[in-house]
Amino acid sequence: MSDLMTKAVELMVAGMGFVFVFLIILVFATTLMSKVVARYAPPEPATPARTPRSKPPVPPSVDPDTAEAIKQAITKFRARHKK
Amino acid sequence: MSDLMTKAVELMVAGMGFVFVFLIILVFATTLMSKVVARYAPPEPATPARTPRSKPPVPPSVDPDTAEAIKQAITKFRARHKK
Amino acid sequence: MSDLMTKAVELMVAGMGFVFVFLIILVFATTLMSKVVARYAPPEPATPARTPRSKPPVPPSVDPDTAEAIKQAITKFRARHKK
Amino acid sequence: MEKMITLWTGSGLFNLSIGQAVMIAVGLLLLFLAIRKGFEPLLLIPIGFGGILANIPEAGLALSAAENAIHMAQPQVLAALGQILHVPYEAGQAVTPDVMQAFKEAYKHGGVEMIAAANALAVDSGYANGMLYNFYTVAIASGAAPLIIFMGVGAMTDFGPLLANPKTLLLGAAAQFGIFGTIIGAALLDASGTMDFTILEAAAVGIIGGADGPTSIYVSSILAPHLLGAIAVAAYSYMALVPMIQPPIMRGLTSAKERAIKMNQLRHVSKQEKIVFPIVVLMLVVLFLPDAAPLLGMFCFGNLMRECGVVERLSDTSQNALINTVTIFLGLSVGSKLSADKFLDLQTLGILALGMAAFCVGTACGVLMAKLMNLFTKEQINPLIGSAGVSAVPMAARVSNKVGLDANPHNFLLMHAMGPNVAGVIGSAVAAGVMIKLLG
Amino acid sequence: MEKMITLWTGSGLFNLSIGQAVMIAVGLLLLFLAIRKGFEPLLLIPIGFGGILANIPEAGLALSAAENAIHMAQPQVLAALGQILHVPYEAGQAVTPDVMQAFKEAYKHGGVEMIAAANALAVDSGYANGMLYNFYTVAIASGAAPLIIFMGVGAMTDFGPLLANPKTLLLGAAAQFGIFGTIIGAALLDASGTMDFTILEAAAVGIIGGADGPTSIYVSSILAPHLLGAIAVAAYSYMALVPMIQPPIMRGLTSAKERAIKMNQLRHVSKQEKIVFPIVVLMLVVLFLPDAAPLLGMFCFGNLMRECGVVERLSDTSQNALINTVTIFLGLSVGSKLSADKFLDLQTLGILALGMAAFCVGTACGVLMAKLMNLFTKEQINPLIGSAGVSAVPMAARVSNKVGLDANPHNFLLMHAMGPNVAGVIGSAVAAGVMIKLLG
Amino acid sequence: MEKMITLWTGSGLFNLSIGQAVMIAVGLLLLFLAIRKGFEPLLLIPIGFGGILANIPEAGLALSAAENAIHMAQPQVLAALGQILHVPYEAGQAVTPDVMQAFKEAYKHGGVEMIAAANALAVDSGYANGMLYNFYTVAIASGAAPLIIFMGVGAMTDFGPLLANPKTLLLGAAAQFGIFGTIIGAALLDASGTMDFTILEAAAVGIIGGADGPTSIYVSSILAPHLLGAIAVAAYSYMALVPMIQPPIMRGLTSAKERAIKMNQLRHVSKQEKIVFPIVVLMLVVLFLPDAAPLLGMFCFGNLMRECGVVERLSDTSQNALINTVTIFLGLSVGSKLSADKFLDLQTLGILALGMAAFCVGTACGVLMAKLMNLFTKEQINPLIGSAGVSAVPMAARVSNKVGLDANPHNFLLMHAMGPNVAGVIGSAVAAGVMIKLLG
Ligand code: NA
Ligand code: NA
Ligand code: NA
Repeated sequence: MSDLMTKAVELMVAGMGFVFVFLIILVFATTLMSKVVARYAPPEPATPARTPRSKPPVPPSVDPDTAEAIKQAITKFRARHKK
Repeated sequence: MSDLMTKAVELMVAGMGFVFVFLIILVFATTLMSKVVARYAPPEPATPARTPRSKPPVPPSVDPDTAEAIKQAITKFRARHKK
Repeated sequence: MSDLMTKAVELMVAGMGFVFVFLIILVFATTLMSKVVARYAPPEPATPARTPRSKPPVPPSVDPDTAEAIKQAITKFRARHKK
Repeated sequence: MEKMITLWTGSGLFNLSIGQAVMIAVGLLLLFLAIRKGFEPLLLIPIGFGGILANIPEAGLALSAAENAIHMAQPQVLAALGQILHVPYEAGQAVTPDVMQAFKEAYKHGGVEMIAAANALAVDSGYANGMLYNFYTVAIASGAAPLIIFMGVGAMTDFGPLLANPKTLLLGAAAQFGIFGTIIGAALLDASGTMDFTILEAAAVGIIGGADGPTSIYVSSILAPHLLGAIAVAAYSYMALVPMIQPPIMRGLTSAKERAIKMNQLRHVSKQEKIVFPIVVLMLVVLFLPDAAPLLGMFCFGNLMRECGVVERLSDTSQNALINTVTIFLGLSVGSKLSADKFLDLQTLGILALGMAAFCVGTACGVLMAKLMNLFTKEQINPLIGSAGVSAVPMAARVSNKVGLDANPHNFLLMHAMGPNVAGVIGSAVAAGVMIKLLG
Repeated sequence: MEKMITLWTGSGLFNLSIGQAVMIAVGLLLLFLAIRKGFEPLLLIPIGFGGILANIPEAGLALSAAENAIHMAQPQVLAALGQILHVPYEAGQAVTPDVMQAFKEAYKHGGVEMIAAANALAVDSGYANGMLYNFYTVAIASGAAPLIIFMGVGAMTDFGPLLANPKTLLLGAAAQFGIFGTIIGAALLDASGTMDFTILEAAAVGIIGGADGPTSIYVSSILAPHLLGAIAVAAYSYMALVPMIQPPIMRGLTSAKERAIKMNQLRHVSKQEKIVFPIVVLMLVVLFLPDAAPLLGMFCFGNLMRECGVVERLSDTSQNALINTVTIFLGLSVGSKLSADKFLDLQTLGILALGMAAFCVGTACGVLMAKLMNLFTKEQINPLIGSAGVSAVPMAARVSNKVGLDANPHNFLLMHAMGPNVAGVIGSAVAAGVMIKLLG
Repeated sequence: MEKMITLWTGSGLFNLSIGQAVMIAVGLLLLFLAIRKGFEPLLLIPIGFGGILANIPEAGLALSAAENAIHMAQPQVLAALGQILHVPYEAGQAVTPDVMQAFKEAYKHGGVEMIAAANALAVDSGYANGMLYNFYTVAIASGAAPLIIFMGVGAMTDFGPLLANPKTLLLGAAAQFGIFGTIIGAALLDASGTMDFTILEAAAVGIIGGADGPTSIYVSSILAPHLLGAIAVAAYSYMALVPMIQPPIMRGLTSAKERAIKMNQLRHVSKQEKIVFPIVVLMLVVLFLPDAAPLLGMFCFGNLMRECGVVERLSDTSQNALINTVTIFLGLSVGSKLSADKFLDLQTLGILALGMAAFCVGTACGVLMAKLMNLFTKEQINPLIGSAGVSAVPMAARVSNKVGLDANPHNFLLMHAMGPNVAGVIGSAVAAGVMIKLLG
């Protein structure tokens, strides 16, 4: 077996071995973490203090322009469709 | 004629000459390209596959908030203008 | 008194002295500036020429989509609430 | 007139070599594939364009100042460079191809201080670094660009489906067989005498099987920078071809019944789990694989910014302006490695063939792993989601979904496949860390 | 098998020192405080995460190539480094802790050219700069990141309230006593023999009292880079604690009647005044304090872009994409200074204690200055706005408002407090300039 | 007290030279023109502000560490610098203006390694590079900033009108006469003995006639960096003055009848043509003018990103966050070249005069070329669109439209003028390439 082949096989064994070990540990760690969080953490995450520099949330409701537009549209509509 | 003047004139001749040659070739190349495209390309460009990471297109129609706003506005309007 | 203490006191005297001198001058300069501006500047600042590359201002009025939405909403509404 | 001759003898038409013409055609092909076929355009457009720029004759955009000076071969400058690079050359001597080759080799193998001295001399003689060379130095040689992109990818990644079903991590592990199987493949090619690979080159080629662009670029920039161009092009091209490469393999390895397996709906994953998960991954990196720290560290950092909910503005920027900016320069820099003398080589063919094999092996191993897991657990996994373990997010998960729908039109596998899909990203970053540890 | 041993002996678990474990815990604590308690998350998340990354054993992310080479201690490389750094060491010799210490000291005190040569050798020997080391070099050692953030802060600052009532600048001046008082405090600690400080270190610690993150980082990167980690962490932590630190002091120094003082509504400030103001500040810097030019220059530049109204797109970018990008790298870079050997030191405790004292002194002096001013002017100032002079924009102004509302529910002090609040930014930049001038 | 004296002797007021005061006034003037008169504010605000910062006495923001060390003139440091720069000076010797001058000259003409050694010594002696010097090095000396801006301009450019009428490219060619005519003008000034120009300086001044900011900065940074400040200021100022400079020339060279010529509506240009066009331009660069590759390559790259439709996010970023960020630093860096000793020179007056001439000549040649073309083609061109060939996008096209409307209120020339307008950008990049090829 060529030198490169030896190295390649060694690398594969070590590599795949390690990848599996790492991800198997991660499976257990994640499962454990989820259980711990489910037990100890508050059921609904406390909304963290919003930092002053972060963007404000989207305004919740109809903006004035739209409202105005609707008013105008309705006025016009009534005017046109008046009996 | 000073040395600088000689150089300047040479530079002008070479420079303007080259600029014109380049842009005249570009005129022909562009004209040719337009003809080739017109002949061989599909009449309507095939919309290229949208990449997953690019932003979604603007939603085409009335958004729910606006619709809701309109409904409310009309309800209010009816209420106020009821005989 | 230790050498460091001497240096620290000197630094404090020089530093606080300078900070106060600088900000007191700034108080006077600012007050003067405000007066000069109030006297010589045009009462309403001339809107500077908008540069071509800057974003266009928000369109002033109802956008066509909204208008269309309103028309449709009203049509539907009339249709549904028709006697 | 003399000036016109200067312009003509300095023009591309006068100097264009066959290799450059071919590479420009390759660049145009990449642009075509990206624009008309939708092949990973975010990367392949900058790469293809950069490749064309790198092959403009006489422009030297991908060369350092010293390389440009060597190319121009002014006798005085060459003589001075010869002193620095220990190449025996005197100003009067003819500049034969052998001499040029000697200079190029000496420069390529020079130490940091020798290179710096050669470049200083070249700058003093009026030469300058090419634009793409500068981009490459800042973006890739420093290691920064792939890491920043990985941070952005982390900020775009939702680990919810993985957290709902952590054992799908194993599918992401199995698919990494594509990486290491490819290294064996390279060794076979080498043993067969077809072409030569060192173990470093083999490992760099193998990472194509990770199906992850930034990881491929990061690893090959460390292990085999001269192959970076071909490796990056292969990685992104095959990622774009995932919808064609994977389905036959997936169908070949599964029965119709297996493909129709319905999976339970995923459980709800809480906000806190999502916040803690990147920290758990980071802690495992701390404990077990420090060499994966740059890649996985930045990935977890991006993901934490996304999930923690208190730094939206940082998360937004790393998902948009920052990743876009870095992508542009990363792509152009990769393109700078598509010069004819580096790309038009038998090795490139080997890289393309091995890269394809890597994708196939990874896909197969993911599917087989899923079947293996089904032997041991009661809750059955649809083996089609195994193929998503190669990563190629989110393309591979969509492929799983589509093939699944063909078998059972009411079976939506997309969310189930997202688990192994993001697991594949972690898996190949771990594999990258192992390779850098053992070979770097 | 040999490879598995390499992986194991190179793992974090095998190499983790107590100090590193403690620092990783500190990093996790910072993340917790930022995410759950809302402590300045924009900075403390990158800093905390960077701190963890910097302490991953064997990863060497915060070390230069030469430092990594010294840490790995290959005899041949050490011997060659010894030649460059003038450390007597031969390849055969045992690598005792003393030898390691000698190398580290020699590197730390080396000149620019010696450091460059050591790094060139290390790179030639296969070592590389750590990721965080590169970030630190580009972002902080160059001085660029704090200045760019300061430009963005300028573009976010509205000087309207200050212009409406310029004499509140004096409150911003008084609060700087926190800076210089802390220097005295450090000198006292030094005189008491508890811990040692040089005047440079004392000044760098004092700047925490400026309650301004970028200023603190900029000053400590010039005067005492080895303390930068502790100083930045202290500065941002205490800024987050302003709502807890300040109110007792404010209440202790004022009577209920004083706290209820109502202030006249602020006059309208014209657009032109706002445009001219940053230029006025700049002119005073030109005339009186060139050493404050980088900080105040960039600050005024940002503010001019904001107010002039003709470069919105530049102003937008400096308030968003640019400041966010720089914040990420600044934070990670600061985190790179949280390595165990630099942070786990008695001095850090001193820095934390002095930093707290600095905030208290600054708050007190601001309040007392307001009371002093009331002795001389007819138009009374509510002394609660004096505490806002420490800066910590806009947190301190909000605290003034809140404490004011407690005393008089109809008294809104927010806009009045914004004047001293932004004055405090100018004040600490001036103080920074004085310290750099006299000590730098 | 001693400290107060240090502060006073280090203050601007104590050290302000006449030249610096004048240059600060120039900076303020640029800010005024940008803010109140709308003169290209995106560039002139950063340039003007950078100019003021560069002239703050003793701050040394535009100087390297070594230049700062020379300015401070500590005898020990000077003596050590003298060794490196081969200036005969011993520590005891008096520091006369002649000695200072000798040091400055030696530094200016030093090679790369000598400069690096001098800076290393200066840093070891406690000096640092000024902020603006660092910005200049990264943004302009590397060539990166103008190229990135050009990429963004490409991403903002619509070649539709040009593709609809390709022969308007000739108008963009003719207008480049402004560039080369100006070089003759500089030679005339030189021959007259009024002021001295080298051919490199003359070419750099001529590029002002290209009416294209990034091209001007790129070319002058290569051919005559010491004139960059004056050239950039002239280029942007005259671009802002296009609505005043051009109309009289346009009216003078055309009859009322010519100005009223109505042009046919432009044909529809397909998406594919727009995608292929930047590639066509690139291919011509490849074949004929490699030296224009950096400028036109980046320009075409930006335009391809815009038109290809599959990388909107990259195109967006290059048109917004990226170009804005680079504009800020480019502007400040250009400002760093507005130091008194470089700007307050007879040459600057010459540059301003020649730049104005260049615009006039370019405008005239564009108009005359259109008239010439009308002699040969049946489809008449309104000669007013010829003036748009100078580029100054989109200002010049608007001027064509406006002057056209004066002659015929129903004649909208805007879209017709956009063709020569963008052709002028290509034309001056080609001219830049020729000059760099023949002189660089
Ligand atoms: Na993968
Ligand atoms: Na402050
Ligand atoms: Na032009």
